Amino acid sequence: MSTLVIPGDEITINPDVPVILGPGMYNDPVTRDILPVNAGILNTSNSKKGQTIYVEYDSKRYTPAVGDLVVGIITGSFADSYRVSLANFSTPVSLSYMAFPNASKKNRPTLVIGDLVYARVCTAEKELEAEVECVDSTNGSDAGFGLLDGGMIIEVTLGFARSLLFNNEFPLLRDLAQHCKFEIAIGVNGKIWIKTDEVKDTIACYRSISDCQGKSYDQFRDIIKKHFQEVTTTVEE
Amino acid sequence: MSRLEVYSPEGLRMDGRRWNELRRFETSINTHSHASDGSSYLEQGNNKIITLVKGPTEPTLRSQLDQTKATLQITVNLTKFSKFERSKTTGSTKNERRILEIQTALVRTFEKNLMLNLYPRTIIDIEIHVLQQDGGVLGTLINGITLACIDAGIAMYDYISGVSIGLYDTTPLLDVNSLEEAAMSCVTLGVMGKSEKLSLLQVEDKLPLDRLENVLAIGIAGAHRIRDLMDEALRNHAQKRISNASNK
Amino acid sequence: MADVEENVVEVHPVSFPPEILARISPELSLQRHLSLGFRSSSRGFEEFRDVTINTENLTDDKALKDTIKTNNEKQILGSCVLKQGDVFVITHITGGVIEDSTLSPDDIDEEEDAELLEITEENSDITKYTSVYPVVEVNRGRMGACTDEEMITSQRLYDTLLHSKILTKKSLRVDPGVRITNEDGSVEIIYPDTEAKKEITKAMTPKKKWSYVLYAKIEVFGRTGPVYDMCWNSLMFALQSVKLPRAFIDERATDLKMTVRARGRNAIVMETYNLLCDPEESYRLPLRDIGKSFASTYGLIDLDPEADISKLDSAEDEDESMEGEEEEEVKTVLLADIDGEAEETCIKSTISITTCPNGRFRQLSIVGGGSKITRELLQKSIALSKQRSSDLTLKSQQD
Amino acid sequence: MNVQTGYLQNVDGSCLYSLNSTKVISSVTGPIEPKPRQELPTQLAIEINLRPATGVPTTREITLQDKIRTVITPILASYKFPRQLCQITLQLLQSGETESLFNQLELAACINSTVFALVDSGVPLKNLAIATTIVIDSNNNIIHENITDDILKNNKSVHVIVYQIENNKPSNLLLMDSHGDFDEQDVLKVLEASESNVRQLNKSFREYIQSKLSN
Amino acid sequence: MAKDIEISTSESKFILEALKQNYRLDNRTFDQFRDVKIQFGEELGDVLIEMGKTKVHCKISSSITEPYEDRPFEGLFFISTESSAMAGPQFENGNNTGEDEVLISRIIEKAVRRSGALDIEGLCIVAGRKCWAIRANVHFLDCDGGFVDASCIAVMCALLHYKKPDITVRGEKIIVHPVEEREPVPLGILHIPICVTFSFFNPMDMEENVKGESNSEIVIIDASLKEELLREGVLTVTLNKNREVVQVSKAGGLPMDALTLMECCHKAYSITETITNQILKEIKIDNEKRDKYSAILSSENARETS
Repeated sequence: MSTLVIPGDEITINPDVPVILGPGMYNDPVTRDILPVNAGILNTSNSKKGQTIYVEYDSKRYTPAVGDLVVGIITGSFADSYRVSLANFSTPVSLSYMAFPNASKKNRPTLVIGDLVYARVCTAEKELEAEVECVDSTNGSDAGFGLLDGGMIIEVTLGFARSLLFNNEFPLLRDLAQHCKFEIAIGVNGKIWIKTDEVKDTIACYRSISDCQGKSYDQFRDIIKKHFQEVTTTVEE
Repeated sequence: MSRLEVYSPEGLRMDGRRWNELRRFETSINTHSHASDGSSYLEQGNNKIITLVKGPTEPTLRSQLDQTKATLQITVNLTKFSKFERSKTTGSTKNERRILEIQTALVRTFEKNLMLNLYPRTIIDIEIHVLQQDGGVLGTLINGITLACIDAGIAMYDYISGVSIGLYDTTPLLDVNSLEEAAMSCVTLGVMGKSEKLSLLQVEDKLPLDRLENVLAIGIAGAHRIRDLMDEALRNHAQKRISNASNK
Repeated sequence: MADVEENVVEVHPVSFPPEILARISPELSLQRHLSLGFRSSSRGFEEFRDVTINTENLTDDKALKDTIKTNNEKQILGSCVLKQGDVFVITHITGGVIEDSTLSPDDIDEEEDAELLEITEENSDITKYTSVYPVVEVNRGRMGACTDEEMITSQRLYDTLLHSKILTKKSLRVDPGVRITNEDGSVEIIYPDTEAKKEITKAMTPKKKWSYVLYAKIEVFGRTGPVYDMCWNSLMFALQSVKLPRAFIDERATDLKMTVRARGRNAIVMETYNLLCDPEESYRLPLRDIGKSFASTYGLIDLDPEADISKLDSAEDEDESMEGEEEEEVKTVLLADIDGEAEETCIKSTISITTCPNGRFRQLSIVGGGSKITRELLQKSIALSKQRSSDLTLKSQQD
Repeated sequence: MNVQTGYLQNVDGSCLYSLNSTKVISSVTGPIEPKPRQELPTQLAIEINLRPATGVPTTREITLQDKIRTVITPILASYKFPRQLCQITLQLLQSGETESLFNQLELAACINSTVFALVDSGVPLKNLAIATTIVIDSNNNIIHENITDDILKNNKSVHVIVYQIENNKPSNLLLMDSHGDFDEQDVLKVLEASESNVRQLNKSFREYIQSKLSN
Repeated sequence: MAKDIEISTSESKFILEALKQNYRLDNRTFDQFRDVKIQFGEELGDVLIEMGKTKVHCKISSSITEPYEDRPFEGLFFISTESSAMAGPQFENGNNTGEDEVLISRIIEKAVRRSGALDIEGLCIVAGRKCWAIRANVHFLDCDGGFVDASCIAVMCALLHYKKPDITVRGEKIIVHPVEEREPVPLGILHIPICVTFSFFNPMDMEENVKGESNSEIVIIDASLKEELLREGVLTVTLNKNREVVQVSKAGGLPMDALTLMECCHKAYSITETITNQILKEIKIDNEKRDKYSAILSSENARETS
């Protein structure tokens, strides 16, 4: 069941079942009330562990949460870690030199300032600096994480990035794939990295993805088609 | 200022120059060897400026530290006595927007000319004191910095020479003084070496679009002459130093 | 969010002397005091600090005696030293004269400008009133730019004074006299007090209008407690002590013209007159009684039952006051004239009321960030503020 | 009332808000990294900047900023983001009142606009806050809508009231700022009138957010 | 100091590579100025300019004051351009000494005030005693590049749109007639300067730029925010419809061939013409809209508005 909630609305919670609070929910440290703190669609689900409540809302500012897949820019390097920016002006997060596949004291990663990385948020305590890792800590493989070489970044809203990553019904990538070959890394921090063989294809993908934000599914195809046509005609001029 | 004749029918300007003549250009290099790493004193007409270059040195502030190249900082001090009328402002002129603009323009001009990437994590601090001003100051500042930077031994691609050109009716007048500057529209150029490439171009008053090209052409030629004058001065200075060194 | 279910850490039986507790946990210290029925300053909940007032002591009578240009030098026209608890608030009011160049309907002489009056007629009310320009300075023992608190207090004083409609623009109008030299060489100043004299001065003075502008400099020493209240009350007393000097124009200056020239153009400009202040004569600033009012602030705070000392060791402590019994229902208490760091930082809900002695309000500002503001509490603070206002009015009359 | 959220590109949340002749844009960015002196160890710090439609900011704007802060601080879920900053900027486009005499219309518009922008930005809020302006005129009539500069000038008293909205109803009084000549009865009457005003505003508020989300 | 926007190496490389292949991210050609959207507010002299995502608001205010002593026949005219964090967190509140802030405000100052676009002698009321002070308040709302160009258009539109209240001078007294009672008077605009900004990119290395003969530098008009962040040089040309250069500013940056710069100036002229015509047209439409009401309201002493 999905209903609109607005900050301050009362939420009926079954008091007998343990509650797991997701994004957009807040347990006030003083009053101990459970409140929605964002305006959006309320989602509740029950599982063996208990009931999960979260608010689905769109925004532009990313705050790290454990397990999120993100695209970041290296903005500094220290003795044992990199500083990574996940969003402009936000507090940077750290990426330890040990959080790479086959890392050891001697085997240092070779990223430089300005490089893009695909990573996973591994700790995100609100009082501490968040950390990301470029390794799948369960088996030590790279799991697709690491340096994103070349390509281009598209900045989208967080909700759009989530649909792109998690919603299998979302037709955008499928439609894009009909026009060109591409590599893509989607960060839930609203950064999408895309790489194709040709500049013009990347440009077309860039414009398509940017333009498809806030449009309905059935419009995607036309938008994409339009942009791919445009890039080919520009070259001929 | 009533009817002063800016440009006589005989083709003479107020100070007796022809339209395409530069002002007196005299310079000494390495004037403040104890106070700086490179310095110059330049008189271009009645403009008199001292330029001091300090650096590359370690920056005092962390914010000035750049991992990939040197930070360039330029401070212009227009002294209060540099003009006929003393400026009325009581406070310092440091934060006046006009001065800030000049400083920014100079930094951006020399950033592309000095090979700052050779001196990472350092700062190069240039200080200019204008002792007397008489029109076309920005051009003079550029020349002063070029000379001082060469004296300081900072690697650069080429000379940048600056000059102002006025347009009197249809006649361009090279290297204007302050009386001329007040009487007509002027263009200031900063030219890269012997090329036709402009590092800096500023027009602050109205000027017919179709005359601009002509003015630029005269300006570039004038700037090339200034480059030669600077080159000569530097070579003479270097000669002297070499002979001094070998005499010992 | 995992730690939600965890229990609150129990209070360890560590004891601190009261003064240390007040520093490390002002909130708890305050709550403990309140639970015992009094405040850290040992005042009762609804008790104000004592106020003493001293007006006109700083007024510079000597300066009035010297004829000075009002435009340049500022003399003190009225003053007040207010002491509330340990806080000193020194207010002095200075003035200047400005020329009214744009006309408002009131300014137009009826006979000649009747037609113009019609078109510029505005029925607006508030525009007929004016305010003083206050500058509040809270001394903190160091120099520096104005703090936000100073600026906000100044602005609040300005707004409240304006909206109190205590000062009409008309009351600040300067009606200049003329200083003439008689045939026998004696100098006399004629003021437009009588009809006959009105005729003379009207003929002599130029058709210009001047007004006084009042500035108030309010200095606060040893700041603690509601700054606005103390500044407002002090300003009120100071304003009542203001004496405006009468002003006149020298006969010789009444018809001065001069030429200006620039870029080959000429124009004749009337020279600015020197309006001079009379050293002998002055009059009290007319204030509208309806605006005289006094400010007081109340803080609301929820009592924290956990901090209640009487419950911690209720076994021995039985002599509880009234509050203790009522506590189950009334959890929010009202504190008058909050002061001290603990009260100022912990109390988030405040009610500030500026009340006339007749019980009407001039300004009311409620900030409800903390405890809920109920109608009862609001009414209680209103009643207190009325009492406070009449107390202070009495004080000003005794003075 | 006219509202348009998401009006600006480079900030996290924004709102163009106009009510009668008062028009204001607000923008919210956060949580972002604060400057060291702004940082609060346990809470989200807020920075509010208000710029007048004409001229430079003065004490009047600082006073308005302070009033907005007293309203916004209690509704933010500020413990959720310790050592972070929420940057709020307000730009008045049209004041709708004589700026030297009044600030009441601007204050109410700024608060409502800021709350919309906060909702748009996704900065966590515990409640909403809704502001309204009420005038009692010289005939003791309560005027609660379509307040113009002329009405303000002829006021007997003028009030700005902000209510906290809890569970779709006005609950706590967050701010009441009154000037002029009024008594206890007036205060109670104004509170009553404002509550119904706020109820009304809250309804359109909700409708707007609903329509925005369903797109 | 406010932080800068971070931009990754891949991104900057890609944008430059795309430019080399004749592409811009937003599907414009190199010489294409963004469409300008002009919206007038309810009040006179209230204008919102949109160029793509860039938004600039300008509002004119006026008051009566005393002229400067040394200029008794002239009114006062100020342009205030203070940036705020609204346009993006990279702008610091109330900071007007930052490099970019200074350059923007100086260029607008030169383009509009110094060039005499507003007839300040017409603002004189009583010589040496009273004059109008006109203030153009520029508010940067949203930044996607081209602040100088947009603000210049905004200031000029607002000045053209504004009308100051009519006044009657009676000796020393001045009576200001409210706008509702007497038709207000437009300001005297002497010419309309339009700024066009060019951005330069260097596809080769620095040596090629300084010593080479190829002149391969890329020139684009009206850069977007990303392009502004990456550009190596910038030139702002201000022209008016009378083929006059009002102001040119290339404050350093990539050295550019003089002929290329001349070419830029000529390109700027055609843009200037188009925008000037658009401004005049929209001002006229708006005036007509307002006239419908004022025709009913205006009394017999309504003035001719030129």
